[in-house]
Amino acid sequence: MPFIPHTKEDIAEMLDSIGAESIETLFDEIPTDLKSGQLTEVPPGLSEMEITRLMMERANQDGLYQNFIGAGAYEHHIPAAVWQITTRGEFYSSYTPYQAEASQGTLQLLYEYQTMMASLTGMDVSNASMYDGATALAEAALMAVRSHRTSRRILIPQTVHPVYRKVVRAIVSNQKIDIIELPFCTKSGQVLPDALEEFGKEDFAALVIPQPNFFGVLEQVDALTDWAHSKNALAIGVVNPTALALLTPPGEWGNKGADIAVGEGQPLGIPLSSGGPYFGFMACKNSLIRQIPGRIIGRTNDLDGKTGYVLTLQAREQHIRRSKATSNICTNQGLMVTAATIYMSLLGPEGLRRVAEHSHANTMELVQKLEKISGVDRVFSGPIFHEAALKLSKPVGAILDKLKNKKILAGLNLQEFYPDLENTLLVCATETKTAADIQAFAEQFEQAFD
Amino acid sequence: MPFIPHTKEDIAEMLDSIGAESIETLFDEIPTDLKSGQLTEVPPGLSEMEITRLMMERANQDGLYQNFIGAGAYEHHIPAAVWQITTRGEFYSSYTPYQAEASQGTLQLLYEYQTMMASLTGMDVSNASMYDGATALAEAALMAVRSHRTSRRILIPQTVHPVYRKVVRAIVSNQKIDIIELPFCTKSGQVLPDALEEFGKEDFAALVIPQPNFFGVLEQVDALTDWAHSKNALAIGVVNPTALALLTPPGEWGNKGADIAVGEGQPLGIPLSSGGPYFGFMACKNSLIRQIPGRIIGRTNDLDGKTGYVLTLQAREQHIRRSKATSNICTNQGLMVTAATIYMSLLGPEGLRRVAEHSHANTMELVQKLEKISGVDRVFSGPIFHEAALKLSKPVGAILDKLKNKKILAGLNLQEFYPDLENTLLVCATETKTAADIQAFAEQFEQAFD
Amino acid sequence: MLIFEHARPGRRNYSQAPTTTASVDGIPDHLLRKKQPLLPEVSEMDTVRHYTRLSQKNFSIDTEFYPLGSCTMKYNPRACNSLAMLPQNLARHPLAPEDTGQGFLACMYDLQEILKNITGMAGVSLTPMAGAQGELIGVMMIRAYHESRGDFARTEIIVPDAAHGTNPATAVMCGFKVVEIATDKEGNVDLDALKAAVGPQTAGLMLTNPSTLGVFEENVTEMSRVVHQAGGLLYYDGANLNAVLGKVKPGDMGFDVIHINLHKTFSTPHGGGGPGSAPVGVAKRLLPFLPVPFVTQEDGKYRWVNEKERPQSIGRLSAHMGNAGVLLRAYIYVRLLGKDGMHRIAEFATLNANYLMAELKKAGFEIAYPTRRASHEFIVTLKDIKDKTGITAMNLAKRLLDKGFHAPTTYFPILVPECLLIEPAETESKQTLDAFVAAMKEILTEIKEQPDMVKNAPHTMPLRKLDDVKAARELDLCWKPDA
Amino acid sequence: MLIFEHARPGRRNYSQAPTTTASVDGIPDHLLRKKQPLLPEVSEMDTVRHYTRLSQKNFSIDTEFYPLGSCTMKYNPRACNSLAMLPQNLARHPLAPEDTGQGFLACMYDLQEILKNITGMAGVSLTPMAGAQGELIGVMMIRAYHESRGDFARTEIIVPDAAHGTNPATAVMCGFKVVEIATDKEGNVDLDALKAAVGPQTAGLMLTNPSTLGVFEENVTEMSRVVHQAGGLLYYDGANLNAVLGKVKPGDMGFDVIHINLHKTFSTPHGGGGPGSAPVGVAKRLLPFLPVPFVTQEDGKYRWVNEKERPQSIGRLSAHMGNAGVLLRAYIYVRLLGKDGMHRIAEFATLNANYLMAELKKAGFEIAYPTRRASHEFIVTLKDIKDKTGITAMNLAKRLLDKGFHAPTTYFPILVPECLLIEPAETESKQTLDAFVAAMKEILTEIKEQPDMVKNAPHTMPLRKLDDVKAARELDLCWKPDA
Repeated sequence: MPFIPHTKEDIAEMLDSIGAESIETLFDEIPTDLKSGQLTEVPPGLSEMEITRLMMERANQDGLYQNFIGAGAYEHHIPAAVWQITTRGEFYSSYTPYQAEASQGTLQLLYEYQTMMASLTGMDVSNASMYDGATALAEAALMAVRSHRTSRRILIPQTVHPVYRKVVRAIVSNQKIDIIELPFCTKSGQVLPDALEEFGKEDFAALVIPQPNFFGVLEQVDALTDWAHSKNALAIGVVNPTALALLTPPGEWGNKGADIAVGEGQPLGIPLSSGGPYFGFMACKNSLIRQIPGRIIGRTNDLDGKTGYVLTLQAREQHIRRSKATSNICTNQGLMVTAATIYMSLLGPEGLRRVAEHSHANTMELVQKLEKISGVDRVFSGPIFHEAALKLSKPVGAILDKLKNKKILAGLNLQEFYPDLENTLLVCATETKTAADIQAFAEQFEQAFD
Repeated sequence: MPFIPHTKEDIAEMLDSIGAESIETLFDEIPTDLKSGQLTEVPPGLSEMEITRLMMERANQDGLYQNFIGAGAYEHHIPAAVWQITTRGEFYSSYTPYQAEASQGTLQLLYEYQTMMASLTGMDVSNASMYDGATALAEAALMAVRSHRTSRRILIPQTVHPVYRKVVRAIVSNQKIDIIELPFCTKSGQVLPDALEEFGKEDFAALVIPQPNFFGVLEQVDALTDWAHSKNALAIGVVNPTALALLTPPGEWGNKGADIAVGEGQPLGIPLSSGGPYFGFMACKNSLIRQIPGRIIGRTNDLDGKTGYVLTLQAREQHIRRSKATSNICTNQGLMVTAATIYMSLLGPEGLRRVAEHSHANTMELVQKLEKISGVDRVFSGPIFHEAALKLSKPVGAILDKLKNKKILAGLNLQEFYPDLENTLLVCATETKTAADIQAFAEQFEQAFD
Repeated sequence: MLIFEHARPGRRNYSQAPTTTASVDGIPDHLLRKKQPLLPEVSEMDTVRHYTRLSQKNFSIDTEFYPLGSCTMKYNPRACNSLAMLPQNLARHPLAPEDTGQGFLACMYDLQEILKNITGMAGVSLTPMAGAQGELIGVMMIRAYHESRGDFARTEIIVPDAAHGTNPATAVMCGFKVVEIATDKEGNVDLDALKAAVGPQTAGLMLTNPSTLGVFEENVTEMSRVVHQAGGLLYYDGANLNAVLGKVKPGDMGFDVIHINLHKTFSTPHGGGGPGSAPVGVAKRLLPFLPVPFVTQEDGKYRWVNEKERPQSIGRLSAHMGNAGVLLRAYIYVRLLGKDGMHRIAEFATLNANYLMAELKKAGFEIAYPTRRASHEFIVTLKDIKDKTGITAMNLAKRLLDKGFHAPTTYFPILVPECLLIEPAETESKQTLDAFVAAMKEILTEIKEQPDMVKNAPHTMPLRKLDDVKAARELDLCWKPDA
Repeated sequence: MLIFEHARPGRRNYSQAPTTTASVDGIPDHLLRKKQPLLPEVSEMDTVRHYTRLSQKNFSIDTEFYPLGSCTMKYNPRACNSLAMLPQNLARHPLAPEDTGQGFLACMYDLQEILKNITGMAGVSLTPMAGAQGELIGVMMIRAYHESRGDFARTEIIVPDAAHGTNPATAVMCGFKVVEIATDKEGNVDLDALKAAVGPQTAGLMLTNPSTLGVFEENVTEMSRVVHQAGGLLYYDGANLNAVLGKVKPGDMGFDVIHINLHKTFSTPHGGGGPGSAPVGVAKRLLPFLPVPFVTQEDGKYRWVNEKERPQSIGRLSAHMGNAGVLLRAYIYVRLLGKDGMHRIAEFATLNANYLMAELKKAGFEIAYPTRRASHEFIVTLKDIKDKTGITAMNLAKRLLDKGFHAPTTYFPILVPECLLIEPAETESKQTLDAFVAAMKEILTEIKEQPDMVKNAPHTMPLRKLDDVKAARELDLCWKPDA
């Protein structure tokens, strides 16, 4: 009986106290005809030694690759301290900090996280995190609609992560909100503010602005933000947190700054892990604070006047407001945020900036090397951050396969998401790549290209 | 400046307080002609990301093998909880528990360890550990000589781990103690009590009794213990702690039990790690307690009468007794013992017994399969525990090499330690080996043997 | 002290960043940040020390008994963590080709199959990232089902008044109107009220069973019949699956869709509030609507099924495939348990709950539904105590902290006044339960003899009782350097 | 509560042992154990919870400032641990062939070379498993050297009276007679006494420099000349190497043999009292005597050198090659530091010590050697305070615990009465030192105003002051179930 500590004597004494003959008796309120039999498809239990062997075999089957795929999930160095501290039992195995006095560790950490994220995004306040970047954007759209009151339209450029757009659509369409996708300039890879007028004719609640966008291209965020505001709509930034160490934060875009900033927190110390768990971040202006979904931590005092931290603004939440809540969300991604907070503390402003710089410089170096190969060209003319789209004169699939056989994942075939972008490769080389790695990639690529 | 938190302002303020012009000034008591220049051979510092890459490359260069070598260091399953708890900062980065009130974690754990080891060995008391099994045996020999007072001779069978014998010799010979090596029966692989009389003619302080011995063979511990006692000498058991879950503990050998039990603690949750850090254990009868070297924890009370734990019997130790101490030892292997204590708690008596049983059964199964190959035979007739010597009709070296190429480490070439044991292989299959592993080994072995 | 207060301008942790700066040529100057963000300027040791100390201020399963009702705080085996964090598992990019992740996909496929079997459902998707998202996805499928049949009239979701707040909130997020129905004296849903509530406007019923009152819904078969007859579907909130795992399958009770909180029943870590993971299972008629991606197997090869193959799918609800790392932990847990272990979860969770209920009753506490069996949880009400002494459920909860126990859930379910919802989970020993009963008895005595001790609790925590009202009124959500 | 007190007969942790029993056929019945050992019968959760809670009762570098003199409690980088524990490093059998460990051996070889360079020695062996074993091995080499020259008359080892107890204890373990020499008023070894002590009976001098008094031995060159002229060798106890690393090399000071405490200068974890690791370095004339094995490199291949190649070696002092895992951690640390970082260790350790000394002096504490520079540590004496108030160094030490600081080393070195040996290490920030000074000032005030508060300290630890005398008189070293 793995993980069950009861001895025979314990069981007998407990049944005796209850006054029940057997454990089965305790299920006597379940109608007999509903009782199920054996769980035939569940295999017999393994010892920890056996499952360790199995999991190691499966992990070795998958192996380790040199990864040059970005596309919304980025490989960065994660300091050893991050997960050694995060997986301490007191963080790992605690629940939502409902009993504040017995949860100051988690609560203070979340307050620190909110402070860091608000500053990184240049916004007034941050919540304590969302499920992931995609759902954070969906929640931002809902928030914008709640705030706008008259329009149920959201403008989203096609330069936003394609899956984010799907997720937003899946979630907000339940509430009869329209998603209007905006085209991008196929030359610069950006949404051109000049091209937006036709979409602004009708009222809209918000314009989503990615920075960088899915192609790694930097958008004209100031003009886009000001345009949205000129139409009485909110500006929602979708940003990469590593980039924010380097780039103007959403709170400073245009004349008044974006109203909501969201994004995928994964680059901040979260391993790639086949896609999750990650966390979404969400920050906004003070004026929107009562519309924000998810958990929020506030600073307060105890009976003796000492500083402490509690869950606050719970009146927005489902466990109080039920059907009138701002969202049905009842968790944050606590453990991921624990890791991210420790990551940001270990890196500091200068460290995170260097990570951003080297990720960018490495990608530029890789792109320059690849561009030298005849038949390889940059697709977009817009400035980029740490990711670039390359047009190949040959089929991408075959080249990806060849490099895969050399244990290199060479990038993403953009056509999977953009049918018009034929034979286009999206590549990213973060700070984890050495000059030798980049050289090896370029050489293998050239060979594969021949 | 890795790991140095000083800002420029900090440095200036600190020098100002000291009244020194520069940090270099603080070294002005060092004669100028002694000052060394740059450390030319130390390479420039690496970031954690860079050293991670280097260490992973080196680890991958070494790879992972199916290991069938035992010979004093055994591969057992180590529960994930063991090192996750052991490497918690509060255990990992604390010092010797000199301030008992701020070290109850380590102290209580060590008291629990002492209790477990005393019971496992069947002795009255245990110390808080030694460097490793070999030095524990050397210290036991010194202890025996201190206790015996008249003889400075120690009898050690050649069935004791060959390196242990070297270590004992290197350490005790400084104190003019003679080590007499006892031959073993080449048929049974045991020390025969009947053959000892000639060695017992002269006074000796102790007889060392390995169980199992280096060949995995079980010695006639009762007769050997009684023989030593009949000569007014101490009996020192050198035992495998996993085996003790199954075998009669030294405290119950013969009529009066062995006087000292030592051994290598590695099988209790310590990874093989190329040979260390491990820990030695040492337990003894009450009568010898004031002769025992190393740290000892005692239970006591605090001012309010609450139970607590402290370092005790420190009057034996070098920091008090200086040149009159029982040993120069001033540490135990605290972290290793932390792991071992957690390991023993997770396994419990039944768990550890099953580990011993399966290790034994697996080795027996492997031996039976290998014996079926013509030209492979058991060397010794004595009963064994979880390790066996096999005589091959072909050169061992070549076979080991062939299996190595199949990622199997097939065992130890005994001739490295016993020149007379030509083409003899010492093999061990612990509970970590599956039936498929054993089958694969046997098949590869048979192929290599052809 | 906040991490920011350990900082000094210019302090750096040199090992954790590239050793040099690098050029950002190509990024126009006006897009570059002018002022550095407020991240702490501290050393590695500062960070390790600060967060290690902070962690010690938390109660957790690894340190305390945590009988938090409806949360299923059971032991989180350490191997689940270390194996989910094998380097290959951590390094795999979500967009890496499927043939570089066959080992990982095999785990996901196996998990889907096991979840199907234990719930009695026809299909499972692992994508939901939390219980509430599982609910949302489930209700979206109900909506998609009706609409696929051209039935746009079903605008209502029925929810018992005892339900978790997520149920009504989810229904609203999904564009439905919520119809609450009452609970009867015995803790069952009022069947007559249900019958009166259903109709052609009914999209479905969301039900937690055993309910949040800690009792098995005895009329579930009849409820199922009523809702189905009205053309509605049945949603099973898996929050309390722990109580009946291996005893009864939601599929056999007639449920059409279910979510399973892996962070409850399958012991993935709660992590101070997430990440969760809540796979959804569906009956055959809802199969076309399952969210993508999920794993299929053909000729021993595993691959993702996407929207191209499932045109009716409600689509994608996360950027990738859900919380892979949580799913791996759950998979490892399930394999450690095995079939027999799986059956024992509900048995011993129920044994522990009923024992604790019996002992607390003997100790003088009032049980909210004394005639019923406890499922894996039960409710104590302090209404009488409050009326007589002014001591509230919250006072008692705080006092328990002083005695080294996390408090049970308080003031939920809302319909029981001054309630404590107590769930001991199967991994706790009788000794621990006995110690908890002893502490509860002590508090009963204190209520009589030292009521202020209870009213002013906690006394031994890092802080005394915190002021929630001030927190909400004088919002302080971010630290300011000059504040 | 002890782990045994959580146990119940028959309780088991099913996941952590083979799922079945197995036959022990072939083992004679009389060799089998009859009564099961007293190992705890507890669940995995019991174990995790118990030891997690226990850990929280420890002070540690990861949680508190730990200015324990002579112990060099610096930050232990987390990467050193995780990289030393890579699966391949953990799985390697000590007797595995050398060609399956070239990556590991490369690390060991590199470490040997770096240690040679920083100490100015000709050869290094990594085998010693702790400082005291390093000393033993060092003194064994001195002995072997003299004996190899047919000189059996050298029976004495000279040790300053301020030395660590391990020095005289080691000399005795090695069969030598110990001659103690006095310290002068300024904290240097009395040079005249040394001159008087040396002679044809002198095997060598063991010296810690900077000394245990926290000052640099100013006459070290002359001492070296005196001892060498008498035919003795010089042993450098590396306990305080941290203070001079990169500033002066023991080899340049004339030392013939040295041990280096990796758990001090190179930040391997102290682990509650071990494992340590203390490589020995030797000058050219001692090379033949180095303990085996050590690593050599030929044509890019690494291999162990053993006793066959080194017939004069003092032999083997551990079952394998020493504490490989500790050596890996030190190697990683050294590579993280690099050349510049290595130079900065001594600089900032010395800066911190001198700053703390200056501030404590200003605060009113008496410094034992006020005219000297502090090395990386220094001594405060409470003799005057004790004479006037009865408050002892131990009282102050215990009171510091209440204030969240580990106590300095007390009552060592023995020749300074009521002393505190304070070593802040280079990884602590000025802020932390300032906080420590503030706490020391508070205690000074308390000594005047609330002396009982200091005398009866600690007050905030899990326990109050423990009774050492009872512990030694009424020995209780093992728990007994029926006691």
